[in-house]
Amino acid sequence: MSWHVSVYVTLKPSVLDPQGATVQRALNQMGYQAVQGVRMGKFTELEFDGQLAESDVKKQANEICDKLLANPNIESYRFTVEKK
Amino acid sequence: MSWHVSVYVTLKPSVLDPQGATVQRALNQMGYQAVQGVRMGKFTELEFDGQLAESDVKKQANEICDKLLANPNIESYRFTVEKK
Amino acid sequence: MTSSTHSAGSTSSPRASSGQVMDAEVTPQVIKEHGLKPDEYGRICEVLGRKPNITELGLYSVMWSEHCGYKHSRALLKTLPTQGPKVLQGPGENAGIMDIGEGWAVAFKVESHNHPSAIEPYQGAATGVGGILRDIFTMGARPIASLNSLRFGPLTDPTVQRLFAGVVRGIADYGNCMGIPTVAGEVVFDESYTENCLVNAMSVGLVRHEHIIKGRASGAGNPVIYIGATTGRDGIHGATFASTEITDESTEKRSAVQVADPFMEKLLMEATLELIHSGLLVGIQDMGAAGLTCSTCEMASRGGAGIEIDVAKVPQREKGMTPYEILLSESQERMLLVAKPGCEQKVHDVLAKWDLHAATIGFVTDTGRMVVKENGKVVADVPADSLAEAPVYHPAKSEPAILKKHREFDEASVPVPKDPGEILEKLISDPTIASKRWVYRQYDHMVRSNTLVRPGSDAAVLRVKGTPIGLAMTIDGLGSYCALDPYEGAKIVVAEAARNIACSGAEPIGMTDCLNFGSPEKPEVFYCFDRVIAGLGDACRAFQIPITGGNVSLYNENPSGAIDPTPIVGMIGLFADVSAAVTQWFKNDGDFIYLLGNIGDSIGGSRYLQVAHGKKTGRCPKLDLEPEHKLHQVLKAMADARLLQSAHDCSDGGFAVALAECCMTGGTHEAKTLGARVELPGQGRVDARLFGEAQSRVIVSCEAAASAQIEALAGKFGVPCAKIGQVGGGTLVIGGEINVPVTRLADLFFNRIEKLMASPFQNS
Amino acid sequence: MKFAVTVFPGSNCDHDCEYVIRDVMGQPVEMIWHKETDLKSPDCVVVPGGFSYGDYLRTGAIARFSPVMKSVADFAAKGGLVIGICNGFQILCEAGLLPGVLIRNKSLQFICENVYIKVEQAGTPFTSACQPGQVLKIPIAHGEGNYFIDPEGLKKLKGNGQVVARYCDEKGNVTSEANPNGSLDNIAGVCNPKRNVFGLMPHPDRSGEDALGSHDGQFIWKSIISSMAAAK
Ligand SMILES: Nc1ncnc2c1ncn2[C@@H]1O[C@H](COP(=O)(O)OP(=O)(O)O)[C@@H](O)[C@H]1O
Ligand SMILES: [Mg+2]
Repeated sequence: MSWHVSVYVTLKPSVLDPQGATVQRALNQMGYQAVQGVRMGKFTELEFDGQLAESDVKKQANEICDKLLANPNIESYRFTVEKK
Repeated sequence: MSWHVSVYVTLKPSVLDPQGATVQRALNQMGYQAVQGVRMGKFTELEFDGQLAESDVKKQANEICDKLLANPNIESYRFTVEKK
Repeated sequence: MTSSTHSAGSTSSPRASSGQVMDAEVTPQVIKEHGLKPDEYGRICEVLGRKPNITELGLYSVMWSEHCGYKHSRALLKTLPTQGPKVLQGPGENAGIMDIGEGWAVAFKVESHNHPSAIEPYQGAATGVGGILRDIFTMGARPIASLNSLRFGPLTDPTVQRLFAGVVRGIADYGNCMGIPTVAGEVVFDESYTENCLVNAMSVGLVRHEHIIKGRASGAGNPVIYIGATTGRDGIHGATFASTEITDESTEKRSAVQVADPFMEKLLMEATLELIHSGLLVGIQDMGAAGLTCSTCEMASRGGAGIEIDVAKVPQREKGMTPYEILLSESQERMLLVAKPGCEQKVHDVLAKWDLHAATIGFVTDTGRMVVKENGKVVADVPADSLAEAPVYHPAKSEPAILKKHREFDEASVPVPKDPGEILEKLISDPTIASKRWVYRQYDHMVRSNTLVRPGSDAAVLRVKGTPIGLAMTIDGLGSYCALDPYEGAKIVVAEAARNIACSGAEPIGMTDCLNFGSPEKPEVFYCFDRVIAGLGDACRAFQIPITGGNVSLYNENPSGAIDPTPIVGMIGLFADVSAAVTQWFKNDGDFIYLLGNIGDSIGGSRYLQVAHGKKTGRCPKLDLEPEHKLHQVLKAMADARLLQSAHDCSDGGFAVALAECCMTGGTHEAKTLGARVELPGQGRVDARLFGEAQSRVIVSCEAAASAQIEALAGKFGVPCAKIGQVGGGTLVIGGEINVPVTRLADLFFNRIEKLMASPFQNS
Repeated sequence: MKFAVTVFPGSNCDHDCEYVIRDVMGQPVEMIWHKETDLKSPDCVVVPGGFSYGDYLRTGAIARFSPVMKSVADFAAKGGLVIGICNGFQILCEAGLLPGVLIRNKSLQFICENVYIKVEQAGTPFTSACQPGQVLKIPIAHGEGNYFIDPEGLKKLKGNGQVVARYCDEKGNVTSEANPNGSLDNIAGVCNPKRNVFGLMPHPDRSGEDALGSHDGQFIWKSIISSMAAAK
């Protein structure tokens, strides 16, 4: 058993998302006119030692997001924790 | 109101993930020894016209993932649909 | 900056209040928050004949800010030499342009992106590259190469490592995606930049004479068209930070950081060049610092015209933007153009081909005024000239006391080291001296297949396809010399750049510069600024190299004080026939080695004094302009006569380091080594002769058969020239002092930065 | 022999391909904008390097939906020669014209430098002018050149002789030190089973002249030209 943390990193709403805009244009050109917006983000899965207490996992995950996975200048993040 | 589709694209387990491996090494070096695995994926948010039927949204989202958002050789995907 | 040498940069930002509320009252507090002094406000009222509204106040605050208005530097910049027979476009446009023959011209300019890079290294550096590229293609020139000059704190610091990695990656990703080779640069690590890194980017373009176009609006009634990315709230001069009206929630949603979109810029570049080359435009200007405000008022002012726009027609990325925000936004990858009468449809056709959106947002007038409407209602109406002409200041100056101390430093107090070989190894592994392969390996420096001399030699060399012409280019700075003696240091920066060009076999023809300093309101800083400009000007006059433009970045301050005064010089050299190009590396066993110039006897200001003895002091090396100029000329003559196998100047680390560098052929994955055996000329301190940084010295090698001609040419130009040894073997032997295997030196030299950067975190 | 070079938004080695084919190899070449479907009856189609669509999402992922790619696929199906270089290789993989995928370099860094590759199959139309095992000096410039395919696929590739070039050292030794990007089995270039579609990460378009540091790229162009001549 180990802790499975899913981290979702997204660009803050006001920040330009060149990738998302390009993908949206491509989808519209491919005929998917109903697609009105695309935002690209990152999805990271972290595996933690199952021995840790849930609160520790959360604490560490928070730190890891702040320090490494998300750029606080332009991105926000959220995560979920599950035991698997 | 529009349809909000969240797409999660992940690398298949057998595929090498150089970025995930590097992040894991970095985390271990930073003192997060409990992190035993890291896999990097993509998180894409699609906004669909609210007029569409849910079944159409799902059908289109499926196609979009198959054709564009995921490379079936190395990636798998799943998505959720919500009205917001 | 119609009248100044330098155009808009973007380092410091005036603190402006948010324009959330259009009709916000213009109180003394609001004026202060906009960084405007009471008498400046008075001048605005005088110009307008009334009080400005908040939008107008915003316009003046950005255009009269230091980085757009050059308030503190303009008077001094006017003293720089800008004329020359090859100059087609001097200062005042987006980039300078010089004739290179056969109907071709070269456009080039350097710009700083220090402040944005410090906040957000990746995006800051990337958008810096984007900005300077726009300056080039806005002139009708196709960018052919980029260069960069970077300064950070000591590389052993993990924070610095992360900053360095982010900046390099930002530069790489942008240039690589655009398909413009990044061919040269420099990187310095020094305490002085610990809290204030410097990121200066330079770009070079080629243009046919008949395609040169300017940032001018003319022809009343001509449409003013906006193209490129949509306008968002990003980069509105610190507005988000200064505003009291912004709640926590909105701060969370907002970001002053501009995100780079090199793909958009690539489309913009191709479309822009197609528009210009098809003759559809009257004028064009990119939106850089101060965005739409700067591009409209400058185009109007340069063209002696007026412009009227309606902000409601500007493509917007966010809802509810005020005219204030739209006008001041610094969203990237946008251009403003004025089409010729009857060409509007053709313009739209070209843009459609590139999937770019365009919006006609206004038209040219003959009123000389910049009129801004929102859905037809006037929100700002000011004379365009008045925005483009900021007030001029003559700040106080006084010599920093420390300069005298440096001059009086007693070199005799420094012990002469026992093992010079060990010192050489130490110097070769100093991150400032060590190979920057880790950096330029990340840059596509070959795309467009013109790069004949890649990064690693004194200057990069590119060919101009379809002609025998070639261009050499380099970028150099020497903050540590300028910190000891700003005048002499500035002369040396120019000399070093020109010498790098000359070593490659080209003739230096033009220069651009970026002046990175602390606060001009400090008399000690301004004293240095003044002396640096004097030094740059004197050197350029002596070498007959005009300055065709540049950039000023002030207020670069550490908590512990200002950064070293750091003028950065970008220089272009011309080959009539590029097959004369020379690299710095020894080529063949048995070739003769010569030292051009004199060996020197001082260790003042040297990297050696810093690295081996921990002292950043002493007398800055002296530079005599005449002999230096002769040296450049003789190098070119030797290259033209195809006499040289290699040429490399002595700079950081002096004679011994220069020799070591000649032994280690650079480039990537093809590092080769070749030893040498030379004598150590001169008398006196061994360390001064080996590692001192006396100026005007170059190490050349030639085939034995060429030696008589080498000596004859040196004699003809009056350049000291001594045969000091021969190429060959596997070791570098210098007199009785140094004897090191070259493979060992190469291992230290090429891998030092790589090793420091090996931590996985830098790369994720 | 007539070449067609496709041009996508964000292509940036299109000019290098045009230059080496026309000015160095002396062959006619047409540039085909991605919105076009008429390839103008070429003998060989070149899908050039660069950053089509900014490499956003995944390299080559968006470009493969361009109208011109349908024509390229038809052309290939009829046996026409198609070479994809760098980003072109990535596009051909995404389009399913070549097996496998190119993922991020192991170092996570973009790498621009000269490397050596060993010609493993001299029997293809793209390598016929090379000696078997010949070592070519040729530059790479990519951030995503790490070739990957599942074990099943790799077995097939090898069995069919579809591994055309592998990274090696100057002497031709295929070692892990000589592998610049982590590619599986040092793979630098592969072809389809019919051998008329070829993808290569290194740039023969940047190595056609000694002035640029190597002329070894000419072997690839010469192979194509002579095999097209032979086919006529
Ligand atoms: N940031 C960089 N980008 C590209 N090339 C670089 C960079 N830094 C250094 N180089 C290259 O490394 C070589 C050595 O640089 P440097 O020591 O500054 O040379 P010099 O002392 O001759 O000016 C030069 O060819 C230079 O262009
Ligand atoms: Mg030099």
